Amino acid sequence: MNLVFDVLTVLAVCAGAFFFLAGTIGLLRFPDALSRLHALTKADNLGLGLIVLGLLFQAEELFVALKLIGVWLLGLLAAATVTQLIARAIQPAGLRD
Amino acid sequence: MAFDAGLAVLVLGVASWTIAARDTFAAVVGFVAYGLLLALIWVRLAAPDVALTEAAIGSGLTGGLLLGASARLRRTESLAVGEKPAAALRAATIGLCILVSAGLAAIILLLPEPAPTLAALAAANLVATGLGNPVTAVLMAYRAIDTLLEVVVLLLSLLGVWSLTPDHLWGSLPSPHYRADSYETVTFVTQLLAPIGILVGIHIFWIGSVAPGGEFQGATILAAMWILTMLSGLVDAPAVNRRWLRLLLIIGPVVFAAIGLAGFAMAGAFLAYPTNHAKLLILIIEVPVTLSVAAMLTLLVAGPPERSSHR
Amino acid sequence: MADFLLAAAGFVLATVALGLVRILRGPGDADRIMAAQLLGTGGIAALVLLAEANGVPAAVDVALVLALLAAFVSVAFVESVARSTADRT
Amino acid sequence: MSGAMLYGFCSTVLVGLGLYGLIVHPELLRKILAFNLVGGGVFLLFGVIARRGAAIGFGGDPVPQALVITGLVVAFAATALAVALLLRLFQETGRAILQSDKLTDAPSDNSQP
Repeated sequence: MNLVFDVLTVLAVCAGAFFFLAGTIGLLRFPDALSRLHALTKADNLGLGLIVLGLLFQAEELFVALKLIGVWLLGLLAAATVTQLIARAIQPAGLRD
Repeated sequence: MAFDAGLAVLVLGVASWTIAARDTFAAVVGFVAYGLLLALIWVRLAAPDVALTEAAIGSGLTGGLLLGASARLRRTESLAVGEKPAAALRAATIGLCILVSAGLAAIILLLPEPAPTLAALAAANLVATGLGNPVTAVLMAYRAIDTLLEVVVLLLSLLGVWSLTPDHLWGSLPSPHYRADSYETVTFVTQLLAPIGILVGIHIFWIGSVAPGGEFQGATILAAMWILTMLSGLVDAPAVNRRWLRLLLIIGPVVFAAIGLAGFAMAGAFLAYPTNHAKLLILIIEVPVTLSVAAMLTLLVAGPPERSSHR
Repeated sequence: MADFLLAAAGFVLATVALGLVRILRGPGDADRIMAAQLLGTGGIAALVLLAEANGVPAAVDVALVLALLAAFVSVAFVESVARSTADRT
Repeated sequence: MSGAMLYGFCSTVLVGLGLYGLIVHPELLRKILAFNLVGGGVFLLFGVIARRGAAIGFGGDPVPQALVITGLVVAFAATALAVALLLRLFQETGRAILQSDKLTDAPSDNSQP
């Protein structure tokens, strides 16, 4: 059973790391700010989410698992805020609507 | 080992960027990243208590403070061009800095072996304090006077900030840029985040007695949440002459000092705790100190009063 | 397992550090904030990985605090950019 | 070389870098930033010394660790005071830089190359 969990952890963490790589490449290579933003959100939501998922298989206590999920949700919230606010700020119409 | 080397190189790169950046705002962004990486290093150095403090104060709160300042100073930036010191002076400075770095490096190489440590002493007396976290024991019991003075330093620096108020604005509200007409997104996020943040803050404070955490880390999170509600315009900054605010600010240091003085009667020395009640007394000190420190940190970020209360 | 997790933490940090080039190049504040946000998320991911790899469960608390403060700093970021842009126009 | 020693040398370079910025930058906010950079380096040096003192199941000597926590809070207080002074200076004079005496008071836009 332990082995199964370990394999799942490795798979999920690798997938998460991949999304971080993809997000970074997108941030560096995409031509305009809005598409860079699109790349960023992939790294934030999926990258962190998959890594947290992978670590959940290793968590021994329920409380630690809950904290890990909390980390992910807070990360999502921060990312969503930034994305929303940046998207609004770089609109050509100006800062406020 | 490879991880440590990579992390060290990364920190040095971000630090160089913070010094070399042309734009101050970009330099502040670099500084926030620097704090984040230092927090990682603290985990690697087996100091999670310090990592928590670094993440909360060193990166988060200081970052927020400097970001606000850089935004307000942005217009002056072009003036600084051409004011750079002459090349010869810069070369001399580089020489001096290399000398300082080399001196420190020599000190590290010459550190005594085996390393002196107080860990054994700290552990031996841990039971008497009723605490499980040695760092908290140092802060609240062995070197409690340092911590008391630290709270006083915070209070004094807040008085320093307030003393910069122009006369006619005394008693008004801090900082003009916390506007009510904020983005709805910010308001929404604040409404979502503040209750969670307060819970996390209390959690970090509470586990400080047995695990990494404690009053300063908890207080910083509470302060960040308070500042967030001000940034989003949900609550206004309090006027500096409010009685409840003054009480909130001094209750921590006053309770701390009072229990310290009571130590003369209970255990024969300033800030000494009687053996059986040490943990209870530490808790009685910590709760008001956390609240006071949270208020002090918030008001330090908010700055001196700058606008009248009626808008 | 610990070695793998440590390597994963190093990999994530290295990739997001690459993203820091965006802070260097800009061109706008928006890109700088994005790069900082990516570094923040990467740092949080590295911390939870380190917590498991080093057997320091408290590092999850550090990650929690970092995630909380990341949201705080990002709001401060955007507010200050908005403010300084408004000042200039 | 152990990981702790590595961070020790890292901290010495950080102190040097910060010191350079502190001296060379004319802008006061950059000086405050550089000052905090030096602070980070000094704290890290403490951390390395704490790590060397690891004993009896503790990952490090708790006394220097507690000192660093105190130091971080005090550094924040100093930074906040410095920023408040700087903003007040800016309000009074419209400047946030250290200028040499020979420059005139009136800020001119042609100072840019």
